[in-house]
Amino acid sequence: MTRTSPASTPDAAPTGGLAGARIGVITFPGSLDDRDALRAVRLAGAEAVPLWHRDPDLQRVDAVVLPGGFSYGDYLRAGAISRFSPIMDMVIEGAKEGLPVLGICNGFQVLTETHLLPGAMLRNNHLHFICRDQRLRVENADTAWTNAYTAGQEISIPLKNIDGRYTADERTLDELEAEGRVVFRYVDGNPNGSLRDIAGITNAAGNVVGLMPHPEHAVEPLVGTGGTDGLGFFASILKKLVSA
Amino acid sequence: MARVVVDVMLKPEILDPQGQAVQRALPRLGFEGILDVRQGKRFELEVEGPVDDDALARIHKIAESFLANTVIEDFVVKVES
Amino acid sequence: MARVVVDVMLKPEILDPQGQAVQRALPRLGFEGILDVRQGKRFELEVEGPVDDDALARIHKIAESFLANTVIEDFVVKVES
Amino acid sequence: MTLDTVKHAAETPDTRLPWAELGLKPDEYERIVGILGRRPTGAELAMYSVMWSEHCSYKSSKVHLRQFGEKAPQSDAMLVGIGENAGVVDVGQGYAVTFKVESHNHPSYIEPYQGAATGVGGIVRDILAMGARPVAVMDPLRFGAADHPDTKRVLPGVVAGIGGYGNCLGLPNIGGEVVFDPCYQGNPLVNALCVGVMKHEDIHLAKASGTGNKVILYGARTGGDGIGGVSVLASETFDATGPAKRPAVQVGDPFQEKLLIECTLEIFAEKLVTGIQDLGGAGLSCATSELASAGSGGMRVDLDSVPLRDSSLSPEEILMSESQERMCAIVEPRHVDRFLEICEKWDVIATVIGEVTDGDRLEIYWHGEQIVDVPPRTVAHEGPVYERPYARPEWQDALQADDAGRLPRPASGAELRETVLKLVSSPNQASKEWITSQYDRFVLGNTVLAQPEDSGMVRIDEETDLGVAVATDGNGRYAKLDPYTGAQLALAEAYRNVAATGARPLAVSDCLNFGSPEDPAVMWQFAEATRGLADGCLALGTPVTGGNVSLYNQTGETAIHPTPVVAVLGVIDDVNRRTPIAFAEEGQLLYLLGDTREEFGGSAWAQIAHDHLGGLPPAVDLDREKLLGEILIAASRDGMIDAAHDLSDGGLAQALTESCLRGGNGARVVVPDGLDAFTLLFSESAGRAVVAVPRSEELRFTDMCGARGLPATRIGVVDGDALDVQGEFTLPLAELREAYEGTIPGLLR
Ligand SMILES: Nc1ncnc2c1ncn2[C@@H]1O[C@H](COP(=O)(O)OP(=O)(O)O)[C@@H](O)[C@H]1O
Ligand SMILES: [Mg+2]
Repeated sequence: MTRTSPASTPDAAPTGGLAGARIGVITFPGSLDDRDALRAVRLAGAEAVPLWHRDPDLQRVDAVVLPGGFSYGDYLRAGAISRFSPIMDMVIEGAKEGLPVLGICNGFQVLTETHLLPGAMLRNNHLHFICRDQRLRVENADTAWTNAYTAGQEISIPLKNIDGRYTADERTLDELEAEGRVVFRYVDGNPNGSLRDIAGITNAAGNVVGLMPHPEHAVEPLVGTGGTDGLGFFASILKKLVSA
Repeated sequence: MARVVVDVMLKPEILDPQGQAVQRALPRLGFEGILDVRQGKRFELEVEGPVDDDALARIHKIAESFLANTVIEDFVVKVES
Repeated sequence: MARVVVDVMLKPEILDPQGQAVQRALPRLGFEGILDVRQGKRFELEVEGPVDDDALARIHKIAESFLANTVIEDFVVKVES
Repeated sequence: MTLDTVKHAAETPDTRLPWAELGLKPDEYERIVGILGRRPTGAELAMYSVMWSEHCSYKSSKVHLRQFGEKAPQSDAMLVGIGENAGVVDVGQGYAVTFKVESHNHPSYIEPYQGAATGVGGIVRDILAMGARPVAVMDPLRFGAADHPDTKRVLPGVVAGIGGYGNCLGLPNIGGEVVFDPCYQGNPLVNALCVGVMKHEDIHLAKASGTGNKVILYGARTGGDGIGGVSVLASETFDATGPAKRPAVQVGDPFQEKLLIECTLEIFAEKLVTGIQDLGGAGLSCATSELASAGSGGMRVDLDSVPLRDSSLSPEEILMSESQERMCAIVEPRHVDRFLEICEKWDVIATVIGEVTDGDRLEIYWHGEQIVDVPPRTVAHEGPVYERPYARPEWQDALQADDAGRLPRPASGAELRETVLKLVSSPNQASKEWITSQYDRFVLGNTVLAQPEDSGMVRIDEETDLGVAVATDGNGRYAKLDPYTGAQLALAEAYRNVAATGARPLAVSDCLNFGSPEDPAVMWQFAEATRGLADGCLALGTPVTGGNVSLYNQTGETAIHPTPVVAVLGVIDDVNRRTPIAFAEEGQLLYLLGDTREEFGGSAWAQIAHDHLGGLPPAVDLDREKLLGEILIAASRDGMIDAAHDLSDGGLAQALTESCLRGGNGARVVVPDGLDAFTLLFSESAGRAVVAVPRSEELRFTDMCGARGLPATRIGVVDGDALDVQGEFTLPLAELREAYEGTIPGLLR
């Protein structure tokens, strides 16, 4: 039997990328925004490679996106079960060696559960799921996933989650701030009680980035909120990969 | 001040998707020999004054009318020593 | 077959909006005198075979690496009689 | 206890069975004995009782629902009609769309979260069973008075349940309704709609054919969920505890359903399935009997092989269990291995539980003994049909005579201003953002329009930008005044909402929520509403493709308002051409399309200002609706308008408020000759919309309206940051926004 990709629809089939960059999107059971992430990668001009959580290898991709959704239903804790998927061992290993990894929403939650990123995600302080267009400030435009933005730039992309409250102890928070590892901050109101308005962070090396809002939902003028502020994520990684 | 604990669990006949998800994950993590997992809620209440029969009766009421959804959940009230 | 319980609670310094929501609602429902409420999780594990030190050590491992996220949560393992 | 086998039943004709407790009437039981030529076994009785319940058999409504077929307009779009899990409509480019709305009213009152959640789960499986990928959901909801304490229990639970299930499933929520009225106090209405998309060749049907083909049950294990639920649901002895000790409540597992969807679509893609049916109400009883009944042969099922969550279940209970997230497929033997392999990939449990036989009986075995031996049609399709007596209630005349035109009206500009604020801050008219922001509307990346637009719209082809739009509407107040007209008004409004976004209306689904069919007055409402809807669909050329009936929505003698909820689906060739409601460009001209008459019966104004319900609802002119639709669609296609908003409850005042706030721009309005400000702002005449026309398009647009005979009245311009009705009042947008957006959070916080 050949491996059947989870999104076995034509739109998810690998397509040749302009830059020859291959960007993988991992589907866990219960991933929801995997097709959207694949689409965003394609729109940015890279080759989109669907990866399945049980895959034995990463198929030589140059970067990995952990998409949004409710992997394993978010039962137990968001991201807690998928972090033990076979493919995550390779992602963790690769990330430590510099493989660019972007965790969006549930993907961010998986990254904190693996401790590739510090802290943890808790239930929103108002206890509700919240879906809205969210303004963010890009605090760090030097990471693999944000170099197409400028520091201080404000962007709008959709936010949608129930477990989005970023938490870490004071020492960790201070460290993140001091090292410039807070990548995104909520502006115009904190939507969930995240400490220090943190919406996204990076590891020390800048190759692993996680954030709660969804850049992959802001890549076409027609759908979603109608903005394209999310395209910069995918432009950033392409720039990074091409210049590498 | 004393602590009273209310444990709320889904009734045995009710589907517990969360517990099932945990149980199914365990063998993958290398843990065998866990036959069943149920996941419920634990409430820790700090009570003002003595935890006498009257207080316990009130907490029972709270548990029954509010902390537990007795359509699908059972609960137990315990005084923590 | 024996039952082992793992209680998982948010660390005291972490904000617990679920517990707070419960606490805030209580006076409205006519219940006074509850000073604080924390909400956590309770796992009931049915264990195959005897619950000896070895089994408990394994369950401790499960709790530490999986059932609780020790960045934000504490846990306690108890054998239910 | 000895097993009640078929053999045993034949030998013990005098054993008394609890048929009455299971909701069967004496003559219904006699019919079962007649069909079988002996008394039924316990398992057979379980199947018949649940399948012959109102909920499954439509025994009270069937004679009326027939009109939807008999009066169906000629439509080339219809690929699969009423009778299947959901109707299927051709939307061009080889695509087909299926959609359906269903109720989960009673369960949502008992357990709001799980009731609503499993309502979403159930309708999604219906759509999946047709061969389609579910692409969106909607949720028309009705609750008791907004400030009633029980609404604070039911509403947050229902909303959390719909969100909890739909969000986790990854389906965008693209619209719905939230209505408050004391008449729904003990009977909230939780309707759920799902839309699915497939290629024509992927359409699947629920039938078991091909002797030797395997019956595969897959998905969740079977537990004691909702046993008796179905008969309890629809029976007159509605009781929260249910008949047995088993829970009447089903708990949903959206994660399991997500796996079921992906797994099933992969199975479809490899063409491994001959027939398929979801398990919903009546569980295996329904799935096996319907599959066998629609097929060519019989079916043999071995109940021992059903994977159980609770090993103490009896065979009757296994047959009646309503455990969620299960499907049943008919698979050729050569495909079974591959089928199971795909299930294994998705961690979905799948088990062969039987096979298609060359007989004509449905036979079910337990521990090797035969416990069911029935002609499947008699269970699934030949249940009792009632011609329930109906009569126009004697209070109807008095109600209609109580004309809303006599109510005192606001006299000054200041009073008009106050009335607008009061209107838009009333729970029914206020922003539903607090609710809809708890739903993911972006997932799947194809949402073109969602709340608060006139209809939800999703792109279904990324290459060609083909899309579909859906709107649901219903107005119980109108239907109470006149059920025939009320149903047509619901249809007209949904049709108009779809057209307002630029999509061409194609087909209809409906959920008919009524009181007890045993009350002749309720039955008359039902008969009138179905007649109105069928006539309306014929006139508009949009066939009913399927729907759902929910009866016994009443507490004691008091029924809910008759509430037909109508969903209209439309197609748009290029979603880039969609028309939003927002007034986005200052300087654009506002035109009111249609005729505004003094029509206040059942209006939001009458309710809010006077707590009044009486008179006649607005008149319906379906030819006019059609014309208005054509104009709106043409204007969208040819880029003549930048915004459109249909007028319905709350009239122009409400529509202007929504369009201004959405676009962040004010409007300067001039009361046209021949109309007074009050009527202009608050009348609820049907067949109307307000549009924003770029100045460069004005001539072209008015020429088109003139040529086609649609009244188009220039009423003002998009301008400033206030709603300014010249000579009457000015309402700053900030004040308007506070009124419009503050109410629901305030009530539910
Ligand atoms: N329960 C709900 N779920 C999702 N969307 C909703 C819900 N209730 C209302 N909406 C959306 O809010 C908007 C306004 O609702 P409504 O005033 O009922 O619209 P209309 O009068 O045009 O039918 C619409 O876009 C509708 O789809
Ligand atoms: Mg509308």
